[in-house]
Formats: sequence, structure tokens, C-alpha cells
Amino acid sequence: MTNSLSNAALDQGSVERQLRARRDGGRRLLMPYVTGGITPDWTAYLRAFAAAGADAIEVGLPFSDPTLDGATIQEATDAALARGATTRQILADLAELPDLGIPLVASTYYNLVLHDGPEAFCAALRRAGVAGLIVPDLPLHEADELTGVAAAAGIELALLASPTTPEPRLAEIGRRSRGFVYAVSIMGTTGERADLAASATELTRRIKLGTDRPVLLGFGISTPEQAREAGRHADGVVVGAAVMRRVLDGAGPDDLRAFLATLRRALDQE
Amino acid sequence: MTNSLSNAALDQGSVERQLRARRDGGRRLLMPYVTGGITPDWTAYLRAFAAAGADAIEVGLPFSDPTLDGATIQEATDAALARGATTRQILADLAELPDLGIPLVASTYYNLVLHDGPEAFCAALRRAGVAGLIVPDLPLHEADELTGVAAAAGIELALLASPTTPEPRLAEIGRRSRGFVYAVSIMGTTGERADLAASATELTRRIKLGTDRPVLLGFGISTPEQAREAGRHADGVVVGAAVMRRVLDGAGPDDLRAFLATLRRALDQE
Amino acid sequence: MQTRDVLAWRASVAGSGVMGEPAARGRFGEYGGRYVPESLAEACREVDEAFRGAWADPGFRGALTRLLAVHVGRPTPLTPAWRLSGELGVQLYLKREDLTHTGSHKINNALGQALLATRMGRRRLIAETGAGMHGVATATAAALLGLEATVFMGERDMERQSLNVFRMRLLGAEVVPVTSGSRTLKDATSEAMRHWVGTTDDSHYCVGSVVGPDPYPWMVREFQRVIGEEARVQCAAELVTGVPDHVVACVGGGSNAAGTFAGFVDTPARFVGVEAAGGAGASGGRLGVLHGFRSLFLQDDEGQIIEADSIAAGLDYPGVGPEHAHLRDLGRARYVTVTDDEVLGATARLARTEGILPALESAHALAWVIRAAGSGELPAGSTVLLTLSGRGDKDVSTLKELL
Amino acid sequence: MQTRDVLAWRASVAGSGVMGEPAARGRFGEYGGRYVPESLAEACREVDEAFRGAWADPGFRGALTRLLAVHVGRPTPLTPAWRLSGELGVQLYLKREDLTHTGSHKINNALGQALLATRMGRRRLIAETGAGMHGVATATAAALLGLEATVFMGERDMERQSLNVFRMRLLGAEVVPVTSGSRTLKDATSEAMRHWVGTTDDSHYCVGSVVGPDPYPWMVREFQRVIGEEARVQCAAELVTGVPDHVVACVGGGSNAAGTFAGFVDTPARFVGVEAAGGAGASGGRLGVLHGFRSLFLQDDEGQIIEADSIAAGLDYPGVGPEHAHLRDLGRARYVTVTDDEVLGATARLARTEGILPALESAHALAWVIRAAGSGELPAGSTVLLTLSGRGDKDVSTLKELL
Ligand SMILES: Cc1ncc(COP(=O)(O)O)c(C=O)c1O
Ligand SMILES: Cc1ncc(COP(=O)(O)O)c(C=O)c1O
Repeated sequence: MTNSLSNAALDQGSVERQLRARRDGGRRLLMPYVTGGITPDWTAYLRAFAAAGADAIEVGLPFSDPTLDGATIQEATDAALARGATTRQILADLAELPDLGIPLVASTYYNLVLHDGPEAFCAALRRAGVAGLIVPDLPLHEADELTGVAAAAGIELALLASPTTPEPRLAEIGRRSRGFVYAVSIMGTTGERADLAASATELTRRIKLGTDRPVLLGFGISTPEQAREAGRHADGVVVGAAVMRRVLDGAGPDDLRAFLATLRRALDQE
Repeated sequence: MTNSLSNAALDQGSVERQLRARRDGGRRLLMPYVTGGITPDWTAYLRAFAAAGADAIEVGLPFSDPTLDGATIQEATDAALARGATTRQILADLAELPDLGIPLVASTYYNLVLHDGPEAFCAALRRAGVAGLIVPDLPLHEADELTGVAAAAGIELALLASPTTPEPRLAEIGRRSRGFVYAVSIMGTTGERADLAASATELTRRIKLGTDRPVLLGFGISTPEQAREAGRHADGVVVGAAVMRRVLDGAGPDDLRAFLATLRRALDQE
Repeated sequence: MQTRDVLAWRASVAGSGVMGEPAARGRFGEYGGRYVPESLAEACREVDEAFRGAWADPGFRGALTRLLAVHVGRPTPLTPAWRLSGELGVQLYLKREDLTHTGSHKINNALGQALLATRMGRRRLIAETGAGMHGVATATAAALLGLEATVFMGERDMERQSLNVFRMRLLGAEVVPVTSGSRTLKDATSEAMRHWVGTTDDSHYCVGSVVGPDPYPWMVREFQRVIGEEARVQCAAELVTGVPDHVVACVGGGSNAAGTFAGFVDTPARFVGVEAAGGAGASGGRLGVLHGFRSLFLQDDEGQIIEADSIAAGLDYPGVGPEHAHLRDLGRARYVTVTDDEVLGATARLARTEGILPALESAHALAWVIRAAGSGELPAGSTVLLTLSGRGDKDVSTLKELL
Repeated sequence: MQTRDVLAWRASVAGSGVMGEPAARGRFGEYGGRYVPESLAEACREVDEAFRGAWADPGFRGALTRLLAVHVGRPTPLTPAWRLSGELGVQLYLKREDLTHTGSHKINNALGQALLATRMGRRRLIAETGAGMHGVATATAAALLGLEATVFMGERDMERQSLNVFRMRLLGAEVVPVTSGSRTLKDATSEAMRHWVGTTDDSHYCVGSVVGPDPYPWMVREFQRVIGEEARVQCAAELVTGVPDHVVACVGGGSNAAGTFAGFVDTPARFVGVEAAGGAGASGGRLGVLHGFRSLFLQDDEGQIIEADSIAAGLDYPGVGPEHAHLRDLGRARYVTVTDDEVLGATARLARTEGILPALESAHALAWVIRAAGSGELPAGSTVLLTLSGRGDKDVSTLKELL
């Protein structure tokens, strides 16, 4: 039985339901990221993530112009595209994957969503067993054109919030986001950073004033210490560049499992 | 006895008197040119010229910017200056020369005349035994400032006439020129040319309408045939570039004597 | 008029609203918008608010007008290209943006935005540049107003336009090489946006064409409107017909074209935007979103953006400003392409007939006029206004290799 | 006014006759004249006659004025250099010849002479060029008016300014390398004169500065007078005092300075001509005759002309126009020199403070202002008009090596 069949059985809102349930059980959430198609057998990374205790997995659909990404994910994107990775093939690979027991969240730039149209795109995600979607260049005020379509297709569109997002807008993001709220820890692009920015703490605090949805903190979280610190305020973390740096340096699924296990432990200790 | 002493005895107007006398005796005049200081023993060329039957000799005082000269005489000028030739030294060399029995005519640009002032310049020429002067960039309308001074110093300032010189001006040139009238055969710079320009014939004819002074045709006369042809209309020829081309190519005084002898013969045959 | 009957264009739509303010949410028809990361949403809102305030403030406009006059050399002349006109059988007039300070129309916008940045209390300008003209313009405006400037430029463009790099540095700007992707304008733009995300508090992103998130396409067109407004008055004085039959400009992002068209939108003049065959967003692109706006972009079958490739670095952009996409849909403007060879020919021809060496970008517009006059598409006697967006000095080494 | 009392200059001589027509036989005081080979005497007379006729003909002047407006972009602006003025403690205004078509004041003269050549029925222009600016201007004017152009340029200058060489060729001009002497401007001038001797019937020699035989120094000054006349009106409108205390310009042959001074000759403004330390005809030359005129030239002890040597190719001329020698004798203008280092500093400083990259030639004038403001020679609060004769684009590769 492939993932696509099992996932097809999931109700709308499954991402959020699963994340909420785990959070409410006292668990700090971990959502590692991988660039789809980065290696021929890239889905092995997903199994390793699941084995390491991930609560959801973000799968990047590579786009030629990753405007919001830093050097590492740009490099991963270029490498995947150079390998011939396409949205179609990545989704086909996912459809082949057995159910990992945790939700898959696609992330990509809006141009790829528009390419065959939002309906077709969301339906394809759904067929591949993907339940959530992040589109970093589709902010709240442009999201209308996708939220309805996504919901109808059973895809939960998570919105991003940033340290400069002003108040009423932040509340609206909390209301309109589905699955979780993606809190962007700093004013910057994706990429590893030495410390967790003060802005991260403040932002999660502000988001939580307006919504009870899970809040995942991303951008720059790369060490167990940062994860532990993030876990004090947010419901969990997204770890992207720290994963992809290792993948680009040649680390295999086992290496990544070991790395994510350190983050898992740090989150659990908190 | 050096030239300077013997020439000091010459009356004013000696250039013209000598040239007239020879012309009136039916002789076609030959005035070869040499760039002063072109070789260490450059005055040997003057002796060779005299021996070949020259009727006067033009000695160029090299100037850094020979605006009216073509490539050959420019090259000769550069070579002389590069050797360290100076007006002073060239005149000193001439002063050492025994009397060749024919007048010496200096030619140079007006800047060198102005350098120590026209009086000093003309006096220096005179001391060196030079009796005539050609200043190609001092045309009729600027000549006033030099003619008086030159005459007072016993230097005959020959003026140039050109194919475009209009009528009343041409007559004035004939009147004001001393020694001879230098007829510029073509609208161009000095330099060897294949044929004698038609303009040369026409110009000498026009000059002769207004003056009885000797008319020497210069610019581009380089072969016996051209000399013979020139001799049909003018009283004689100036041969510059054809001489200097040979000198630059390494020809010695004897070679030049032989070359000038061919011109002499051509002129005499006419 | 006979001219217009010959042309197989859609009847132009009445001017109401066309080339005015964009509709709600920064839309020109279905194009435009503000597709930025949430981290830039607030910054875009601030720029919008500040620009609206400034543009309605006679003090700001007066200050800008004076700067454009005393520093940039506006108004630029309208030059009748007599000899070339005679050869082509059309009456060609050139709007001479090549005579502005720094050598292209880019300075109109850079100075406008720099003045806006000082009004917003920003101390630094960020810019992307391809050929280097917008970078030089931004560095110039920054120097003039005492701001800092950081210019992002693809590594490949830096090699191709090394003198412009040095020029920017002489003007005090920091030039940052962009090594990602195709290492050209598209990547420099991405990098500038990334950099802006981290510096919105003290920096203004000075976008160089009518692209980017709202309010940029609108704001940049307004800053370039001076081209069209001057030309309109000059045509009224110079042309027997008062208004030219055709208004032609090259289109990279489309700022010089937009600024020119804006001055004639309420006239029957026909608009032609000329793209590079290798960078024809409006003519060959499909709907997409990049760099903050929805418009037409060159894309492959998978929706990946294709690198533009033209002899003119300033046209090496895979998209086109959203308003142009809209004008195309409306039939109010037509977008055509010319080849590099036609451009080289047009460049040499203008040099020899009028003593003007155009930028290769601007020569695109001319190449189309030459072709259209030859084919009869521009009937004999037509009057044509062409915006000569910049001078060709920057292109001399390129031309030296190719001609 | 306090300013003038501080300065140790001779009282300026009353304007009557100063900067008017030259006296009989083309004289400015003891300078000038027509020291040409007899073969050029008639050609000079014809140019003189034609110019007198043209200059008295409102039709000619109207046609030239229109060409300068629609093709060259005149009037050029007067730019207050606010930030630099603040730093220097003087009020500095820049007359922006850098904004003209082709990028320097040379076009004013080239276009004037080209128009005169067509009036004279000539079909070709001959020109000498050093930096290439006059060559480009001449090639441009020729293209515009349908004339041929032959430009003589020293081989060494052709190497140093290879892009300008290509520009001229693109404009349709023939560029002839000059291999004699120092292979720079002086030799190119000699070669152009030699060439003219053989082509006077169909060619006009378009001299590039206020040098050469009468009527050139006068004629070129008259064609450049537009700089000073515009600036005069602009100063009247912009300056509290109406007239600047000082009028400063760089001096190679001296055409931009002469054109500028001419507009202010009847005012109390003090004139300063700034030469390159390595090409200081007016400051360091002695009486001589070269290239058809009597003036001050750099010479060695034997009366041979010394090659000028400056960082600015356009100032690499060993002489100075005869009228400048005369203005110096009269005390009406003062001539000073600056070093290459001062020039480089001034160039970078103007770029950073005002966003203007001046030609190295023009930066000479600025270098003096900076020095004089620093030393108190220009008292605080003085108003200074400086003619920015050209733009620095041509110099970027030189600067790149040196800065
Ligand atoms: C001279 C010139 N023209 C045109 C363009 C294209 O820009 P736009 O389409 O925004 O006018 C550029 C861009 O660099 C340019 O330098
Ligand atoms: C920009 C510029 N300024 C000045 C000069 C010097 O000429 P003039 O002294 O005749 O103004 C030149 C000559 O090439 C030049 O190009």
C-alpha cells in the first residue's frame, strides 16, 4: 500500500490535527526540510527523518529563482534542478513512498503553483500524499487566490509570519493559516546562524497571543541548543539549511538520522 | 681661409646676383637640400653637392615640428635631432667650411628664428656664411617682421609661392622675395612624387609674369626627367626629399654627387 | 488616418483608467500585485505610503523637478532624425534620454527613489543592475543626496561591464558580485531582494524598472513619466500633426517604454514596445510570478524561469513589467521582437546617419522602425516618436568585438 | 568686495576690445597671426571670409542654435555643487558641458565648423584629436550633416583611447594613425595641417581648440561662447550676487576656458585658467610659433617644442591659444597649474560628493578650486563658476589603473 492511498484517506486538516495532538501531548515538534530530487534516492532522507522522530516533513519543490532562500538552499535547489528534478517527478517519488505516519508539507514558490494552475497543482499534491503547503512568496494579502483552492483540494496552506508583521495582520495570519503558522525567526533568508535571534522569541509570543494553532519556528535553526531554546517559546522548529548543508556535503540518510536525533533529544529534554 | 671670412665679403643680394648671373648665362639652376647635422660629417654632403654642379645649397635647420615636410624630411629631422643637432652647432659646422663658391641658404621654421630673436638669428646665419633664408611657415602677410631685419643683416629672405596663391598676392611675393622665388610645385608637403604636377608649370608661368627674379621649383622633384621637365618652365629646381631619402638609406657624399650629377645633366641637356 | 487602417491592431481601448494608478492590490488587469515574502510586506507598504504622500506633495515634486533640471539636464531634447527619416520615408523623432546625466533614462527613476528614501529617513539604497546603467544611476543619486549605495550585479555582468563597475565604485557605491544562477540580472535582482529582507529598517530598495512588487511598477512608471510628458509637449510644438502616429520604445522591464507611453495614453498614438528576441517577456512569456509581481515570464515546460539572452545586457530580463502585460491584453500597446543582427545594423546606421551612437537597448526600438518602414508596416510619411533610452558608450567594447 | 582685495592679481583691464574680434592680422596683443605655409594662406582667408559672413548671418546662427538645442542638448544646466560647496566653504557652480551630446564642449565648435563647411561647399572635415573627444565630436558633426571626416590621431593616443577610435569609425570617420614624433596630439595636429595642404579645395580643417592660424582662435572661441553666455544668464538667475566672483576652467588649447570667459568679460569676475603641470603653455611657455600661430609654447633651450605630459590626454598640448597669452599679459586672466595627483583626488571627490564623474581635463579646474579654497586663496563664501568641460567616462580605464 502506497502513501498516496493511505493519505487519500486523511481528512481535511490532518496536518494541523496531528501536530496539535502531539503538541498538546507535551511534545515539541520537529519538521526537517529536504529539497525534493536532490539525489536519485532522495526519499530515503524522508524515511530517515521519520525514523529520527520528525513530526512532519517539508519537501521543497525546486524553483529556478529561490528568492527567499539563502546560499545553502539555493545550492541544493540548483543541484536538484541540474539533476533534472521536476515537480512532476518529485511528486511521483512521494506517491511511491509508504506512509511514514507523519504529514508531508510541500514548499515552493508561487510560480510553480501557477504553472498548471492552483487547482491542478493542489490536486497533484494531494495525489502524491502531500497534505500541507508553504509558499513563501505568497503573503497573506495575496493568499486568497490559493486558500480556497487548496482547502477544496484538501491541502492545508500554512502562512508565514515575520518579525516585522504588524499586529492586526499577524492575527489575521493566525486565523487564515492552515496546519500551523510558520514563524520566520529573523529578518533574513533561510540559512544557518550562530544564535537564535531575539526576534524569534518575540514573534512566537506575539503569534500565540492571537492563535492556538501550532507555531513552528524556522530560518536559521541548526543546532540542538537553538532547537532547545526555540522549543521554550514555539511549538516546534523547522530545520532546513542545517539539513541541506549536510546533504550537500555528502551526508547520507543515516548521518541525517543521527543529526536529527540530536535535535529530537534537545527538544524532548526541554 | 674659412667660408665665413670669404662670405663676409659678399655684398647684400649675393644669392640673387649669383643665381641671376648663372641663369642669364643660360644655365638651369640646381639647389639640393640637406638636413643640417644629419650625420657627424654632414658638411661633406655640401662639398659633394658643389662638386656635382649645384648652384646653391639649402641647409635645413631641424625643428621638432616640421609641419610642412613630408615623411622623408620629417625622418631626417628626427634623426638629426636625435643625434643632438642644434642650430648653434650646425652654423658652427658651416662656419668651418671652406668657400664652396655657391651661396648657402638656410631653411627652417619660424619658431627657431624667434627663439633668440630675428636679429640674433640673422646675425648668426651671416656669421656662418649663410646668405639666404627660407621660412616655410612665414608667408607673405607675416613676413614683414623678418624682411627688414634679414635685409639689415645681409640675409636674403626668399618667399614661397604656391599654386593657390591668388594674383595680386603672387605679384607681391615676387616683389618682396629676395634671392629667388621658391615655387611650391604642388598642394602638398615635401616628398618625392612620380610626376611633375601640372600645377607646377602653371605656377612658374604665373610667377614669371610678375617678376624677373630667379624662380626655383621645389617639392617633389626627384628624377632627372622631372628636373628636365621643370627646367623647361622654371629657372631651376630644389631637390630635397630625393636627396634625403638616399642619405637616410645610407648613401654617402659620393653617392649623392653621382645622383646630383644625373640631375645636373638633365638640366643642362634642356 | 490612413496609417492606422493599414495596421492589424486591435482598436485601442479608451484611456479611462489606463496608465493611471493600479487597481486594488496593485493590479494592472490580472498582473502586478505584491508577491513578496511576509518579511517584505511591511516594507512594501511603507514605500507605497511614502510614495503616495510624496507624489501628492508639491514640495517633493518641486524638489525632484529641480534636481532633474539642474543635475540631470532635463528636459532632454527631441531630435528630428532628418537624414535617417529621409532614407526610411518616415518622420522619425528621437527623445534623447541618452543626453541625461549618467547616460540613460534610469537616472529619472533612481533620483526619484533616492529623494523618496531621504524623505523616508533611509540612509542607504540597494539596487540590482544588469548592464550597470541603473547601478550607476543609483550610485549617482546616492552620492548626490549623501546616501550609501549597495549594488548587486551578476558576476558575469561585472566581467562584461567592468568599466561600469569601476564607475559605481568611484561614486562611492559598494558593488556586490552575485555568483548564483546565471550570474546575471535575474540573479542580481533575487539577491537584492534577499538583502533587503535583512535591512528594511535603514535601507530602501531602489528597483530599476517597472517590475517588482507593488508599488514599484507604478512608482517607477511615474518617475519615468517625465519622458513622455516632455515628449508630448515637444511633439505638439514640432510635429505638424501634433501627436506622432507611433510611439516606440525598447522594453526590458519596460520603464522607458512605460514612461514614454504614459505621456501619450490619451492620444490616438499607437504604442510599440520592442523586446530582444532573446528576452521577450511580453511577446513570448507566459503567466507567472517572480520578483514580487505577477506578469509574463519566459519559462520552460516545468515552470522554471528561462535565462534571457540578448546582446543588450539591459534587456536580459526574462519578464516584463505588469502594466505592459496589461497593455498588451488591452491591445493598447503591441510588443514585437528584433534580433541581435538587426540591432547591430540599426546601431551602425544611426551612428552614420545622425551622429548618434545609441545604447544597444535603445537600438532595439530603432531596429523595429527600420524593419517596419522597409516592410510598409509603417506607411510612408508616418510620424514616429522613438525614445532613445541611453547612449552607446557603454557598448563600444561589445560592438568592437561584433562589428 | 573683500574677495578681490585678498588676491594678488593685477587689476583687470577694462573690457573694451578684450575678447572681441582680434586686431588686424589676427592679433591678440602680440599673439595670434596666420603663420601658415603659403599653400594654406588662401584656405585660411576663405575660412575667415566664410566665418565672418556666417557669423553675421542670422540664418546661420539660427540654424546653429537649433542644432545645438535639438541635437546637442543645449542649454546645458548650471548645477550647484551643494555638498562639495559645503565642504569647501565656497559656493561652487558647475557649468555642465559634460551633458552635451558626445560628452564634452568640443561638440559646440565641431558642429559650428561643420555647418560652416557645408556653407562653404566642402564635403569633408579634417581634424586632429588627442583624447579623441574632438575627433568624436567632428565625426558626429560630419555624420549629422552628411560630410566625410578624416581624423588624425597619434598612434600612442590611439592605443590609450582605443574606444574613442572605434566610436569615430562607427560614426563613419576615417581615423589615420600618426606615427611621427611623440605620436600624440602635437604630431596629429602637424599631420592634419599637412593633409589639409593637399585637400583645401574640398576639405575644411576643423581645428579643435582656440589654436591654429587666424581665424581659428577667434572662430573657435565664438563657437564656444555659448558656454559663457548661457552661464552668464544662469548665474544671474541663480546667484545672489548675479555674477560669480571667480570663473574657472581648464586650459589645454583653451577653448572651453575662452568660451566661458567670453560670457563674463564685461563683469568683475576673475578668470582662472588651470593647466596641467606637465602641459602648462600659458604658465610655463615662452614665445614661439607653432601650428600657425604665435603664442606661448613649452620649448627647450634650443627652441625645440617639448612634448606635454599630463594624465589628461586633452591637455597634452605644449602651447596655449593666443588669446589666453594675451589675457595673461593684460592681467585679465590668471593661469595656474595643478598636478596629476591633485587631479585624481579632485575626480574622486566630485564623484563621491556630487555623483559626477568629470573628465580628467575638467578635474584640473576643480583641483585648483579645492586647493585654493583650502589655502584661503579663495576666501570663504566666494562664488565660483567652474566649467565642467566633459564627462569622465572616457577616463575610467585610466582611473582604474591609477586609483
Ligand atoms: C539604455 C537602457 N535602455 C533600456 C533599458 C531597459 O530598461 P527598461 O525596459 O526598464 O527601460 C536599460 C536597462 O539597463 C538601459 O540601460
Ligand atoms: C573634456 C575636455 N576638456 C578640455 C579639453 C581641452 O581643450 P580646451 O583647452 O580647448 O578646452 C579637452 C580636449 O580634448 C577635453 O576633451
